[in-house]
Amino acid sequence: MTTEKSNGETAEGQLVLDLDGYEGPIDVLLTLARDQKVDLTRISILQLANQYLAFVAEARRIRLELAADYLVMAAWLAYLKSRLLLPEQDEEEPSGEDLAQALAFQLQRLEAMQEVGAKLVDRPRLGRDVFARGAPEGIQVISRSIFDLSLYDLLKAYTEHKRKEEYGTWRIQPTELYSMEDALQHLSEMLGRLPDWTSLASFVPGAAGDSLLSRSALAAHFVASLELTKAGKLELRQEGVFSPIYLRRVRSQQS
Amino acid sequence: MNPELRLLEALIFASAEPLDERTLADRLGNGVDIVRLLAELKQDYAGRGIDLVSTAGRWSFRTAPDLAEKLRVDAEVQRKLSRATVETLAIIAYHQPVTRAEIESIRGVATSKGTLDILMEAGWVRPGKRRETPGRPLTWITTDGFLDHFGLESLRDLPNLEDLKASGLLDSRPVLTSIQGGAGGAAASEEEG
Amino acid sequence: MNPELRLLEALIFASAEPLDERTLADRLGNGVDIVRLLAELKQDYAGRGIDLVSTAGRWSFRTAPDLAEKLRVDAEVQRKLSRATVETLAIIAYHQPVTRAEIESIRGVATSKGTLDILMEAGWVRPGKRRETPGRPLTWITTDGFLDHFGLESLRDLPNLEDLKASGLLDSRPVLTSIQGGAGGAAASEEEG
Repeated sequence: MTTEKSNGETAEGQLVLDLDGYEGPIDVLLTLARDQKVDLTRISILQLANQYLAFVAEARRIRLELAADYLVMAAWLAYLKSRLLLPEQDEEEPSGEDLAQALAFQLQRLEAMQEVGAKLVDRPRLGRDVFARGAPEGIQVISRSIFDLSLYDLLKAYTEHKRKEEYGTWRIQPTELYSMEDALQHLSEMLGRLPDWTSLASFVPGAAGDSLLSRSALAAHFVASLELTKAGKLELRQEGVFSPIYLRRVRSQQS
Repeated sequence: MNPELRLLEALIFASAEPLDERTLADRLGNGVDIVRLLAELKQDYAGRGIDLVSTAGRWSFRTAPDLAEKLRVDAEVQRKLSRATVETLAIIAYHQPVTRAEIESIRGVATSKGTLDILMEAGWVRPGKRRETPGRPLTWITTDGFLDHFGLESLRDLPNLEDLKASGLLDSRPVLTSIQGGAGGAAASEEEG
Repeated sequence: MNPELRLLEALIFASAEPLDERTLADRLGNGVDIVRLLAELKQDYAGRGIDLVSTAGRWSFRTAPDLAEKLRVDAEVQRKLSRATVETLAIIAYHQPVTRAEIESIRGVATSKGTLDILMEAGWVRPGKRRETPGRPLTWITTDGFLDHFGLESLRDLPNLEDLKASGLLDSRPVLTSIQGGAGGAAASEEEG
């Protein structure tokens, strides 16, 4: 946002607008309230509303772009003003006085936090005003874990991982392996067409060559045949170690 | 000098971290009145260039605060904290456990990036329990490192705590729901987007 | 206590390295009899748990040599964890129960043998139930020790993605990363093969 400087001549109601210095509309209100030079508990909210509306009007006059929340606050204060000036009608809604009090509380609370925040950071601080022993000899607390890792480190590691995940370029490589799922489906489809004991190898597609793909296909079909056997859909037979494996459909289910 | 006091002095002196009373008592052996010994040791150092201090119930030696200026030459230049960061730290310290929405409602603005994460990186705040309200929002609390850094014995020693409590200013509920709703809603959608 | 002696004490205490007399004299200002002051300070600490010692003309505080044994017993070495280990721990924490293959597919790289061992040794993770899928792989979960170490009351108190985004820890700036796909594919084939 731009900064407008008046040449020291601040006419009545004219404001020096430097929005960079503010932390939002409540902060502007607090600054304006301080200008009333009274205890915040006795601040004139009506006067404050007028000051803020003048501030926003000025910002618009010099075509300063105001964030939406500054305008929302202006609209709300205009509403509050009307509630404060007009006789109360609606019993349902909080009265203008209640609203004014709530705003005053909000300002007091923020001011209190700003004050104690300043007091906190002005305290003698470790590493700035007060120093620990420069060369500790390294006695560790017994209960302390020997692994040095803070929650911050852990969360940081996770978020860095997440960022990589969100923005990393993913290239899914074409699968070079015959998957178990495919083998399972292939075998299940073939199941109905099984005449009798058939060797497992004859089911494996692309049997030519011993490429990684065909070897993975064999392995996948083997695991799939075990799964189907476990499910009671298939019978397996093997004469001896390393000899061909035969399979057939479970017949009992048919009869 | 009494041997237990000597060992106590050496233990605290040698440690890279503040030590709690239980650890110290364990190291000194049975039947030692650790509280009395610590008081005695603290007394020994009163008025010297080094103080024996306790933060969050843990004891350490620290240089005397009044020497700050003369020692500071050596200190690394610390990153200056932004207004938003200081305000947020104060709100967490005084209102804890406090949710981000409450922090925003007190400050009247959405929390910008580089506020909570800086406080967390400094080791001063951390997530506390989730609030058992709809949405189960995470709360934020201060750490022992916070007490240590700011030389506070406990959270009860926060400046002006009693005054603020008495005046009711430590109520973190949103007050201007009508206007906060708008600002808060916009902020939330921005965050989630 | 004399102000120069206090400052001298604090200077030596706070320094990460032993300080020579010239440096100390510079810090204390003109016209200070540094030799006399050091002798006086040394005398103050005689018989205590801490000694003021000079080695090669440079001064520092050290714990008294006769206490060495009582201080050494529990000295433990702090171990830093590798990035891979921390990331693995984070993934177990957020995705548990999670199998090793899943960890690898999330991280995009193979997990080295030592990683889970270190996390087990730290007492932060342990094997959970087996997953009822082909191969019945072991899953990994975090322990109570994990919650203890990070000061969490329950796993529900881990900040979720929204919380992390809101706190600024997870920002949305794109980062430059190496191409993940290739590494991931290699890792997967290595594991499954």
